[in-house]
Amino acid sequence: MTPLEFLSIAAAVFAILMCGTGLLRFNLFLYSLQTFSIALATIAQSQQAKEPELYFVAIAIIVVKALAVPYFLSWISNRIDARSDPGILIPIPITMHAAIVLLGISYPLAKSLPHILWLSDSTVGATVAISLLFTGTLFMLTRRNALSQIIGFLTLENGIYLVAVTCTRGMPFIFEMGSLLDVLVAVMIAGLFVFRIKKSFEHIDVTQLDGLKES
Amino acid sequence: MHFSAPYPIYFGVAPLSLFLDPLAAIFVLLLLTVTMASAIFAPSYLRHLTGKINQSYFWINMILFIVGMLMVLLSANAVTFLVFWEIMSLSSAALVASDFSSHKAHKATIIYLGATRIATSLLAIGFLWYYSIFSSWNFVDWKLNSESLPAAILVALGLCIKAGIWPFHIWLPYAHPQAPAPVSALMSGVMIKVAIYAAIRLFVLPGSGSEELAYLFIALGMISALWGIVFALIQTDLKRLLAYSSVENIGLILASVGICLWAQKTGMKEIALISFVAALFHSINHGIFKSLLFLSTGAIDSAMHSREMKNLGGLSKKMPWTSFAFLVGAASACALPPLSGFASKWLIYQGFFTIPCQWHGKAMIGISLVSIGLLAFLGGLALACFTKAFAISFLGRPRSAAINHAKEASPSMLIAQLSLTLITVLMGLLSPQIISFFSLVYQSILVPEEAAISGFAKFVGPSLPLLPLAIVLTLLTCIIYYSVLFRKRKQLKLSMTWECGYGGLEPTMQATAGSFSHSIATIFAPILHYSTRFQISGKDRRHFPEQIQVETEISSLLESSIYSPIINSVRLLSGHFSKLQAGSIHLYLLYVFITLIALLTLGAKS
Amino acid sequence: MNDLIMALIAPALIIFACLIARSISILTKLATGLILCHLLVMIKILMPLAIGNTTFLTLLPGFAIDRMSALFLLLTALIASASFAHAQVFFKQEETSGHGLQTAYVRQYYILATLFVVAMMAVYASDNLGFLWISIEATTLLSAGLVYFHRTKNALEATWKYFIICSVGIAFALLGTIFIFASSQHDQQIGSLSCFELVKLAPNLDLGSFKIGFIFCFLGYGTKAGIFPLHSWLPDAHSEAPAPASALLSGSLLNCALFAIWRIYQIAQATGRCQFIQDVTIWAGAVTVVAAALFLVRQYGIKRLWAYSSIENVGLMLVAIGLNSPFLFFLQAINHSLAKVSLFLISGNIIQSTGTKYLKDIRGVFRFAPVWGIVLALSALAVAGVPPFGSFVSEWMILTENFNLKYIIPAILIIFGLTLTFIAVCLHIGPLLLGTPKSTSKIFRPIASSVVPVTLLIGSLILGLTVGYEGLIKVVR
Amino acid sequence: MNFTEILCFIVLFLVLPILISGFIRNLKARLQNRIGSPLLQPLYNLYKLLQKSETISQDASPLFRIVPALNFSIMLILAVLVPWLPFHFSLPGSEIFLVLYLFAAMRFFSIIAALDTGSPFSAFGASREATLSALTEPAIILSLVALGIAYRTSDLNEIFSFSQSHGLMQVSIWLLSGAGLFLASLVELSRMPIDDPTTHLELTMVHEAMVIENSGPNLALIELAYNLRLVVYYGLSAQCFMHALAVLFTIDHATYVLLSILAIFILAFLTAAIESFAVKLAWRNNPEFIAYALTMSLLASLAAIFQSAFASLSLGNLGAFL
Repeated sequence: MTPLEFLSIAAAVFAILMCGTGLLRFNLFLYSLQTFSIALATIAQSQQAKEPELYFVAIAIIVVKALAVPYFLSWISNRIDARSDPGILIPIPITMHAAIVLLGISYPLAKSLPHILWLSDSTVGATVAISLLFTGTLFMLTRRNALSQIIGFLTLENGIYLVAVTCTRGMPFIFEMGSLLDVLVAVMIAGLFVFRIKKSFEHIDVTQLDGLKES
Repeated sequence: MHFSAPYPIYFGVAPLSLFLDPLAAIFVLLLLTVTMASAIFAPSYLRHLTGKINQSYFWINMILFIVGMLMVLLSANAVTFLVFWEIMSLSSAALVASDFSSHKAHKATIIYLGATRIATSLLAIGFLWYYSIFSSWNFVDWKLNSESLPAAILVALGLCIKAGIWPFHIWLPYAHPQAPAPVSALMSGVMIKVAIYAAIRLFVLPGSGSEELAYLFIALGMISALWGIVFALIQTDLKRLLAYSSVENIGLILASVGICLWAQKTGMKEIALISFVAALFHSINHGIFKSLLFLSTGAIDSAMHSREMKNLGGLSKKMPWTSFAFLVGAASACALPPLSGFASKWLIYQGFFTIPCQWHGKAMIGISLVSIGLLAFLGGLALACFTKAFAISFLGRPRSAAINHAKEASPSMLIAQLSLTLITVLMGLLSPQIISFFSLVYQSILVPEEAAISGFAKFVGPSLPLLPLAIVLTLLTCIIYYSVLFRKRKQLKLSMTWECGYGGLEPTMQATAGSFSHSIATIFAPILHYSTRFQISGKDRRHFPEQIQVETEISSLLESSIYSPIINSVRLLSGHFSKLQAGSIHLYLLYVFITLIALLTLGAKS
Repeated sequence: MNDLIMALIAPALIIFACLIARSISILTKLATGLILCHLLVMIKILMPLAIGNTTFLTLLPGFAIDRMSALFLLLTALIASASFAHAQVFFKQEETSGHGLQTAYVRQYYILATLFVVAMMAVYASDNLGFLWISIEATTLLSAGLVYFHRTKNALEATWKYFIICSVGIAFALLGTIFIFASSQHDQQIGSLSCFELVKLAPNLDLGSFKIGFIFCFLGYGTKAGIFPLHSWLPDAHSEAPAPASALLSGSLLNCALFAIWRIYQIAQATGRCQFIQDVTIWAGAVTVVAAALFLVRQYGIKRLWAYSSIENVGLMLVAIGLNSPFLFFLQAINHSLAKVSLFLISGNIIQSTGTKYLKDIRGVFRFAPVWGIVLALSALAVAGVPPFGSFVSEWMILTENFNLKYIIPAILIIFGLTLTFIAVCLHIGPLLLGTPKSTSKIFRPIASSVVPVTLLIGSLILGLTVGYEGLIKVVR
Repeated sequence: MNFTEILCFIVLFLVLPILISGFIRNLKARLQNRIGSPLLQPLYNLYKLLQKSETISQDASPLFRIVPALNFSIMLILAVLVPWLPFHFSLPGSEIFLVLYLFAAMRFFSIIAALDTGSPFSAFGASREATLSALTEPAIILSLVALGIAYRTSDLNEIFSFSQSHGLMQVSIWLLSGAGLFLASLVELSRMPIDDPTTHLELTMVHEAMVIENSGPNLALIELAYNLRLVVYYGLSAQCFMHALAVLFTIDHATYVLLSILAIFILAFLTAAIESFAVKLAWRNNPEFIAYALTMSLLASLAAIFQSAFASLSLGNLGAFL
């Protein structure tokens, strides 16, 4: 098992664990860990692929996505006094089990991707990336808290990033940085809107945002 | 005559190009005649609608409407046609809605817009189909063969909607009555003929004919004729009555076009010629006399502010000239010789009649026999319908007090009506000449065999001596009237209408529009959903009723059992559909993922 | 480089003006003036590209303009000018009607709108798929603030949905971009994200991963464009935004997203093995048209009506893209933009003067505001594809092309959808135009408030009467 | 048409209408064991009416007095155009559809005149007249069209020209058409099973109710026109039967003329008999009666089609065919 594989699997496990709890703080913490693992995986990849610029990307990820974003979100959750997310549709523990099942499904899916997409040892990386996509999706679909949705979205984003890292031979640097900046701004704006929602509706339960619909 | 616009004016795929051949010229002539009459009529007619109708709105739309029709008649390619077709439809819809505050007008406009849009869509599909076969937008290049038949049928259905053919006529009795009278005259007189014109141009002029289209046209035409006249008969609103009568006439015209197509297909040159001329002539005639009737109704409307026959009666004394014009129009609509309506109806009969005379076997003989019987029946019904329309509104005693203040229409309105009256009479009297002229048109476009033409000319001349007939009839009537009745006018005693000795015959005791048509309506009760409700009140209700109330109710079978269910199911479908947009962000996200999975699955399969 | 600076001066000045201007009226006037200058500058820069002999203009590494982008850039500049110019009337009325309009809000609006326009222009100008993606993401981030302008609960809800759903969608587009990049690394190449290079490389691309990339991009940008069933955010956002912003969203943002799809579709066409992709695009377009029409039948809000009609037009443009006809795509886009912007702006006027956006509460527009009524009716007809307006021509050409390529069922679906739309629109705006008005509603600044819509409408009319196949195809090739 | 024939025609034209209606009246009376009025009673009536002054409703329009004159002149023209006698003027325009629409014109005007006074009674009559005529029109037209098909022309003069023709089919066409015409004419003329001309309960009448407001010379013209119409219709159906006869036997022209006139009287006799022995049908049963007329005419048309389909088939080779 290469370090890349190990770190990827760690990221997937953190993401799955994240599904298992409704506590926002804990979610954020796990998300942070997951992003850390991905950043480290990036470094591992950069060593393997001899692409020094990935170091910068990794550092940027650690600073922005693993530290700043979780900190910002937890600050918001403190400010608006949102501690936990009861979830909808299915109970939280079952979400976690579903995420595990999805991880299992991800492997054959990753295998079935066109061969070009994975480098010599990145089947595991691709599996984890797909699993992160699934987990993020699942998270967004089963949580009712606006902050949770942001976390879900970030997890999804991580999955996409992992695809970029593991399945291609280096995306252009400027593109990586640009997308990172976009994510940062998106989270900032989303955070602002969460404040607004709290202020206008006195809750941040997105299931209750259903005033606009057909008849 | 061809005209193509210089380059900058272009409709995307085809240039604006126009052409004028004798066929178009005839319809243009009709359009111009009716336009002239309507234009003379309109200013003083609009006076009674001041405050309801915005003059500039009316005139702008009117001009657009007329220009639209003119250009449709002249257009040489499908795109030009469709563009002006739509302008024509929309401006006429705007005119139907010209009384902004009337709810009936809203409803009529929306039904009309819906119908006309569906017509346009069918035309669009048909035209595109044609184009994909012939790679040309020019009508001249479009043939009628087995390959283009589906396209032709689609176009035909579109035209049928616009023409107001059963079962697509639903919009017509809503829209025509709601429009101001000059507009109704144009809509009923010309606009629906434009559809017939298009049918002739697209299906008859290629010359090859088609049995399928022919059967379609004959069936739909005859059914709409029957349906239209039956509904016309039971109407109590004059304009609705006229509108339904348009359905009847347009049905007859379409049936004639159908025979023409059939005859072309089977090579019966003479029958093709007869029925072509019949369709053309009846289009023109109906255009003129129906416009006349609508204008006269407009004159009543402007004098009385009502077109409901229950408020009319005895108008002939107040409005003698208008009533004269209406009488001539009504007589022409009943195809009474020697008026123009008869001449064209006669040709339609001849078209059907010649088939069994010249052809053996095949279903067409049966169809033509049934059609002749039906035509006669329709004639009888039309007679009942128009005698009712004329007599109930113009004769008898006034049914409402407003009639006592009614005045004859203004000179300009009368000029419009009387000039159309004159045309109707003249076209009847000169019908042999007109018919041979129309047959020349057919010849010039299609070049059928010489024999057919000459035989035709020989056969029309002696059979339709309408001019001598009219002269003899007038002379005889004058002589008899003078010798028997006129001399005795001095001894004439006026007294009240006989009232069985009860005394005091109220105007309300006269026959009403409903009661006059009751006995026929009961025959057609199933398709009319005709029902009568009696309410008799008083102590001894049977022998000494204090009050009797009779209400008749009709509703269209088509509307209640076909159109409403369709519309409701679309609404229901849309209702179910809009549940997709339930406001839940989770649901929306789910759609995204489901779509993703669906696309990926599809992608993996292909 | 000079061109780039020149193009950015006016937006920069607007932002500067926003920061210093003290009153709303000065701000709006300055912004209007500047955006018109911007339009002139854009015309000056882009005309040689759009109709002249120049075919290519590189601004920066990764940013280049070809003929199609030039055309769309001009369209964006035009729509932006229209929206800004009308915003002057809009904010003036908003101010006088006593809704408590704060200068800060207007300031914020103008800054965001200007940046939004710049971001949209970046979309057209970017040659690199990555920059394309970033620009589109930026449009989402910037326009979210525009949607939230009214600060109502509904506006917030619409913004949130818009934001989340589009972000997720765009994330998928990112994934798609990565896949496309990966597909270009086939045969040990370095890989590229440049559209122009990708088109050249197309035959060497790995088809499997390209297909996956296309699907993800299609889905992602499709979410942004409002393809059924990814459109869910669109009616909410378009109807809750203030009228000038709705106009921008509908008139140019949708084009942006579709432009992104078109860029990728171009690559797909260049691969030469894209039957599936073509089928998906055309069918998705046709289904979108029909779905939008069905949504239109039962509708309660005037701007929601136009939002669904935008979805329908997106469907049509998608079909045009699928037919591989950039010319038709642009034609449909410009026709739709002109008419729809006019429609949104005039509806905004009506909403302001009646104080309600519910169809059932607005009556008698013809009576109390004949000019608006006529413009509304004509624009609605123009949008519904009625001749002699431009949309008719482009729709007709799209249908013709469909028949030529034997996509007959989609064509019939489209015609069905258009018919239903027309009927539904008539059903909804008929009573709105006719009838007796309520006493409270009255027209304001009849001339100023109709200048922009009328101008756009005339544009649409001219397009309808003069566009010829030969003529414009010359321009685009 | 030679001079004798013209003279004959004029005489018959003047005499027959009066005679036939007088004959029917008298015969009916006799069948009911009454002596009855003299044969020329209708003439006396007419004379009396013409002498009288006229009373009309104050609500009537000028049309009310013009219509009888107009209708009478239409009837005169019809009497010349329709070949109801074995000899006729060879005028242009004796054409099935023209003739039928001239009849329709009469009906049109009489309905209008009936509604003119605003009398509810005449309106009843008018409404019924309109209904009945709509129902009978197909029967009449199809009867004539059947003949038209058989002779391949729509000119009545040509159809009814005295030409020897053979064939079982033709006999049946003539017979069926004649029967159809006769039944339809009973309806058209408001005769017995449909309408009782002698009753004076207004609510059951058709024709009599329509003219309830007319009096004096006005009424005289209407009566005259009615009598003429009766003779024309009967003459036409008599001609049909005669042609059937002529096909079977060889008759010379003079005999044929006499037989034709006799046939009209036979039809009149039939009418009188029906009116004495049958009862008036309830209004709602009238369509059933009319249906018989229509059936006859449809059968005639079918026969005509068959005849043209098997043109060669005649009485002689029928056996071979069978």
